[in-house]
Amino acid sequence: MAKAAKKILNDPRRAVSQMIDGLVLASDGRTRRLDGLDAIVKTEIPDDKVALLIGGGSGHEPIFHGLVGDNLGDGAACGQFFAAPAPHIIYETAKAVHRGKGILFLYGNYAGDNMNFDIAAEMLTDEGIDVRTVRVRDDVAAAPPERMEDRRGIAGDVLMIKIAGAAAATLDSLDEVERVARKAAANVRSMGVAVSAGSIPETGKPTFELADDEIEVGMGAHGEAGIARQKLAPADEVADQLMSRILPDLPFSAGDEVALLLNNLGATTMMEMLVVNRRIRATLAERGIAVHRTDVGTWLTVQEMAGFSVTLMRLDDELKRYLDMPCRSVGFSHWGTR
Amino acid sequence: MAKAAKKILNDPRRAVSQMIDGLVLASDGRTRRLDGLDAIVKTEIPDDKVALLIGGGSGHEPIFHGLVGDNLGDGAACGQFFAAPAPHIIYETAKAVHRGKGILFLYGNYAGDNMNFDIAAEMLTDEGIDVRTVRVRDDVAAAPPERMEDRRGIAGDVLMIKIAGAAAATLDSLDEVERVARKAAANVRSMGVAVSAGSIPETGKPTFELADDEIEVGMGAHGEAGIARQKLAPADEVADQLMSRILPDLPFSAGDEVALLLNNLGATTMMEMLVVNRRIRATLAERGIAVHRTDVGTWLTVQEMAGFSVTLMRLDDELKRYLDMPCRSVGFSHWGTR
Amino acid sequence: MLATTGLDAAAAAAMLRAVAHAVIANTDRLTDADLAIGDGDHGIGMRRGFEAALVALDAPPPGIDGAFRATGMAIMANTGGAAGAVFGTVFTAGAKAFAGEAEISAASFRRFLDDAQAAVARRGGVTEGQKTMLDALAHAARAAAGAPDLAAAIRAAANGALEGVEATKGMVATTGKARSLGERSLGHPDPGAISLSIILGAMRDFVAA
Amino acid sequence: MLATTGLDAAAAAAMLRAVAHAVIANTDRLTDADLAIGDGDHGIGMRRGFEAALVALDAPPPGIDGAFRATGMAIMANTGGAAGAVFGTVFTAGAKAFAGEAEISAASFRRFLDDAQAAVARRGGVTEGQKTMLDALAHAARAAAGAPDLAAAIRAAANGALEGVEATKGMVATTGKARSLGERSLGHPDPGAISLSIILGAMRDFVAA
Ligand SMILES: Nc1ncnc2c1ncn2[C@@H]1O[C@H](COP(=O)(O)OP(=O)(O)O)[C@@H](O)[C@H]1O
Ligand SMILES: Nc1ncnc2c1ncn2[C@@H]1O[C@H](COP(=O)(O)OP(=O)(O)O)[C@@H](O)[C@H]1O
Ligand SMILES: [Mg+2]
Ligand SMILES: [Mg+2]
Ligand SMILES: [Mg+2]
Ligand SMILES: [Mg+2]
Repeated sequence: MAKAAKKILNDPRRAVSQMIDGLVLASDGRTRRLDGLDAIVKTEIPDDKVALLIGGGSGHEPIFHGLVGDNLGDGAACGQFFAAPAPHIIYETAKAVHRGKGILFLYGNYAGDNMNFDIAAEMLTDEGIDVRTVRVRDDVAAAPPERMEDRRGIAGDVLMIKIAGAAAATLDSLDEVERVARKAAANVRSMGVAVSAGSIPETGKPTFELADDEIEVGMGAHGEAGIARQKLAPADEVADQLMSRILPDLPFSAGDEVALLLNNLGATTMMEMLVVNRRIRATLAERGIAVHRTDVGTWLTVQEMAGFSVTLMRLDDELKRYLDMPCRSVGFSHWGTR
Repeated sequence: MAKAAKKILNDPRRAVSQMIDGLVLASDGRTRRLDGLDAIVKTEIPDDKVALLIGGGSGHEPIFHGLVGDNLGDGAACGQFFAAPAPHIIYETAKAVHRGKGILFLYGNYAGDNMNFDIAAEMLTDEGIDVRTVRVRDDVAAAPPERMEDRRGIAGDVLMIKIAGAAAATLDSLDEVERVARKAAANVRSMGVAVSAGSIPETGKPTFELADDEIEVGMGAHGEAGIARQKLAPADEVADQLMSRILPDLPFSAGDEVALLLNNLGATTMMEMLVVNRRIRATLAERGIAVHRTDVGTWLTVQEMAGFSVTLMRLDDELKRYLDMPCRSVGFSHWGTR
Repeated sequence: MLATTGLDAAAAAAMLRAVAHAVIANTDRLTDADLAIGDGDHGIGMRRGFEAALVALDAPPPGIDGAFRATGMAIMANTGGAAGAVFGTVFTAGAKAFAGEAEISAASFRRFLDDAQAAVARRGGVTEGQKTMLDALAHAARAAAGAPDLAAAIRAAANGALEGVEATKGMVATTGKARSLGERSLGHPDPGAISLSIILGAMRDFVAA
Repeated sequence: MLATTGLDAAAAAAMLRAVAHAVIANTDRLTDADLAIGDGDHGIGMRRGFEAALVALDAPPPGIDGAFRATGMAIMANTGGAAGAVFGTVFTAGAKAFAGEAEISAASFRRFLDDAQAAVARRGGVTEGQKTMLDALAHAARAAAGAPDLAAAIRAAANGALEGVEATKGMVATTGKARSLGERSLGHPDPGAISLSIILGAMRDFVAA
C-alpha cells in the first residue's frame, strides 16, 4: 500500500466544512453558507426565478459547490468526501433557493446521490414544492447504451450546470428549464483516463493502485473500475481510444456541432490535455464534426488523481445560446461567447 | 532518484509544439500560431492598439501562452520547458502584434527571460519600434526587499497580465499602459509553498527531492530553493507563514484594498487552497485589509508539482477598474466584476 | 438481559449503543472493503453516522421506536453516501416496526428485518443478488424466520447476515460504485453487507452478554 | 591539424562540429548539474542548441566568422533560457573576433575569449564571482593570455575553464536560477561553466588530434 498522501489541511475531519467557509469567502460576497450546514447558496436570487440545485460528495472541487453563482447553480448541497449529501442538507438548501417557481435537482447518477436527493425531493413534494430531477449520466465507460440508467455522471456535469444554470436564469417555468436540461443530458457523452490515484484525506489511502507504467481507461470519478487497464501509451493513442468510444455512442456524426470539454481530474498537466486536444480536433475534423466551443480546465477532480476526461455535447441553437452565456462562480467563470 | 513521471504525451521533444497547436485549437478561432514558431497571437488585434506581449518558458501552462486573448496578452512567445523563448521568437511575435502604438513586454524576472527579451527589444528598437519592459518580481521569498531586482516572477504574473491586458485594450498610449503596469507591479507580492516536485517530460526527473513529510516554503516556479524546508504542517500554520512574509513586505496595512489570488502549482487540491483561503481571510480581516476580489485556480503551474502560492496586490480605483474588466482566453476567462 | 423474552426501551437503546461502538470499531475494515470495490469511504462514513447516533442515544426520545428513530435519523443525517440512505432506512424501519411496543419480541424483531428489507429494496431500487447490504439483510430475515425466541432470532439473523456477506463474494455488483467492476467485483464481499453483519453481530453479542 | 600555426575556415567549422558533438554527448551531465542548483534543463537546452548548430555547420557560410556566426545564431535561436543567450553571445563574439581573418591564430583566439567575456558580462549583467559560465570564461581568457601559439592558447584556455568550474564550486550564486539557493549552492559547480569547459576542452582535443 502506497504511503498516505501529503496534504496541507487542518483536521481532515473538518476539511469539508473549512473548505466551504473558504469557498464562500472566495466568492466575494456572492454566496453564503447555510447556518450549521455544509451547503452554499447565492446571496441574491431573484424572486420568481426557477431554482437550480446541484450537489454531491465533496472532494471533487470545484464541482459542485464551486459552481454556485451567476447563471450557474443557485445552491449546492455538499456531502463529505465522495459521499452524497444527507437528505436534510439537500432539503434545507432547496428551501433556501426556492422562489416559488419550483426546483430542478441536477446531479451525477450515483446510488448514494439518487437515494439522498430522492428522499429530500419526497420531503419537498410533500410540502407542495415542485421538484424535478435530472441526473447526469455521461460516462460511456460505465455501462453500455442499453443500460443508460447505470451510467455515472462525470465531467458532463460542467456543461450541464452551465446550460441548466443559464436556462434557469432566463426561462420562467420549471417545465422549460427541465426540458432544456433533459435535452442537454441526452446529448452529452464523456470518458476519462486515470494515470494515478487520489485519496481521501481522512484515510490517506489511494482509492486504487496503478503500476508505474499503467493507466486505466474509462475509470470513474471515485476510482471506479474502467474498461481497460493498460500500459501507458502516447497521447494520440489515448485520445483515439477515448474518441472511439465516445463518438459512436450518441452517435456524433458529420454535420454535428459540439461543445468539447477537457477536464483535468486533478494532477495532470494542461500541456498533456492540450496535446490530446490537438488529436481530438483532428479526429473531429475528419468526421466532419464542428466544434462550437472548447473548455479546457479543472472542474471535476478526484482529489490529487492524475488523468483527464473528454466530454462532447451535441448542440442545437438553443443549447448553444445557453452555453454561450457568461457565468461567474469561484470554480467556473466565463465572459461568454459572442 | 525517484522514477520518471508518468505523462500522456507523444514525443516529449515535440510536446511544446504540439501543445501550442492544441492551445490554438482550444481558443475557438481567437488565436493563431505564427508559422513555424512556438508563438501564439490573437487573430484580431485592432489597429492602433497598444500591444501587450507576454511570454516565457513552457511547462507552466496555462501561463503564458494560455493567457493570450481578449483583454489579456495580444501575443505570447513560448520557450521550451522552463527555458525562456529565443530572441527571434520574441521578435517575430512582437512584429505580429505591433499596431504602430508600441509594445509592452511583460514577463517574469529571470536571467534567461531578461536576456532573450532584451535582445529582441534591441532588435525592435533598432527598427524604430517603441518597446517598454515590465518584469514581474512578486516572489518575496526570492530576495529581501533591498534586492528587489533579484526577485522572481511567480503567480503575480496572472494579475499583472489581467491588468496590463485590460489597460492595453483601453488606453491609447504605451506610456499610459506602461504606467499602469508599473503601478501594478510595484504593488504585487506573492509567496508559495511546494509539496512535491514536477518534472520536465524530456528528462522525467523531478526538479527537486522532498521527503515524504517535508514541504518547502518559498520555493520558486522551477523548483528554485525557498526559505525553509520543513515538516508538513497544518494549513493554518502554512497560511500564517506565507502571510507573515507577504504582508510586511509591501507593507499591506489597515485600510488597504487588495486582490487575492491563490494559484495552484499543479497537483494540489482546490480543497486545500480553499481551507488556506479561510485562514488568509481571517488574517486580512484582523489587519483591516479588505479583499476586493478573489481568484482561486490554476494559472502558473510547474508541471505536476504540488503546492500553491498566495498573491496579494494592493489596489487603487484605477487598478480595480482594469482588474474588474472581463477577459477571455483558454487559460483565464472571467465575466468581470460588476 | 431479558434476552429470551424481550428488550425494553432502555435495553434497546443500550443495544443500539453497543451496535454503534461495534461499527465504529470496524472503521478501517469497512474502509478497506470499500477500497477494494468502491471508493474507500464506507468506514469513515459509517463512523460519522454511528458517532452521531451515539450522541443521539445519550438521551434518546422515549420508547423503542424513539431510540431506533433517533439512530436512523442520526445515520441518515451524518453518514451521507449510499450507506447513509440505506442504513438510515434500516433503523427508521425499526422505529416503525417497534412503534407502540414496550419490548422487542421475536415477532417484532422479525417484522423489523422484513420491513427493513422492503424499505431498503424500495429506496435503493435493488433486489437480492445485486451485491449490496440487502443480500445480508435478506439472508438475516430468512434465517430469523423460524426462531423460537428473541435471542434465537437475533442469533439466527446475525449468522444469516454473515452468510449473506459470504454470498456477496460470489455476486457481480450491479448497483453502487462497485457496479463498474463487473466480473472484477467477484471474490470481494460487499462493504455494506459487512456493516449489516457487524450491526446484527453486535445485537447478538448484546443479548448474549 | 595546423594546430601550432592556425586553423582555416574549414578546420574552424570542423572544430565547431567537434564542439557540438562534445556538448551533446554531455547532455545528462549538464542536466544533472542544473538539477542540483537550477531547474534541470541545461543539458537538454544545450543539446537543442548544438544539434541545430550541427545542422547549420553542415553547410556553413564562408569564412571562420561565418561558421562562428552560424553556430551562435543556431544556439541563440534553439537553446532558449539563459544558456541560449550567453552561449549564443559567445559564438557571435567569435564571429566578430575572427571577421576578415583567414586563420584562427593565437592572437585572434585570445581576442575571441576576451570579447566573448565582455559580451557575456554585458548581456548577462554579471561579473566574475557570481557563479556563472563567465567565471569559466574569465579563467580561460586569463590562462590563454601568455600562450606562445594557438595550440598552447587553446590548451591553456581549456585548462583555465576547468579551473573556473572548480572555482564556481566555492561561489554563492547571485544570478540565474541558482541564486535562490544562497549558501546552499556552495559545493556545486555551475552548469554553464561546465558547458564552457566542455566547449573549450573539445577545441583542445580537436587541435591535439
Ligand atoms: N442501490 C443500493 N441499494 C442498497 N444498498 C446499496 C445501494 N448502493 C450501494 N448500497 C450499499 O452501500 C454500500 C456502500 O456504502 P458507502 O461506501 O458508504 O457509500 P458510497 O457508495 O456512496 O460511497 C455498498 O457496499 C452497498 O451495500
Ligand atoms: N545573468 C547571467 N549571465 C551569464 N550567465 C548566466 C546568467 N544566468 C545564468 N547564466 C548561465 O546559464 C546557466 C544556466 O543555463 P540554463 O539552465 O540552460 O538556463 P536557465 O537558467 O534559463 O534554465 C547557468 O549555469 C549560468 O552559467
Ligand atoms: Mg462514497
Ligand atoms: Mg530553464
Ligand atoms: Mg463508498
Ligand atoms: Mg536551467
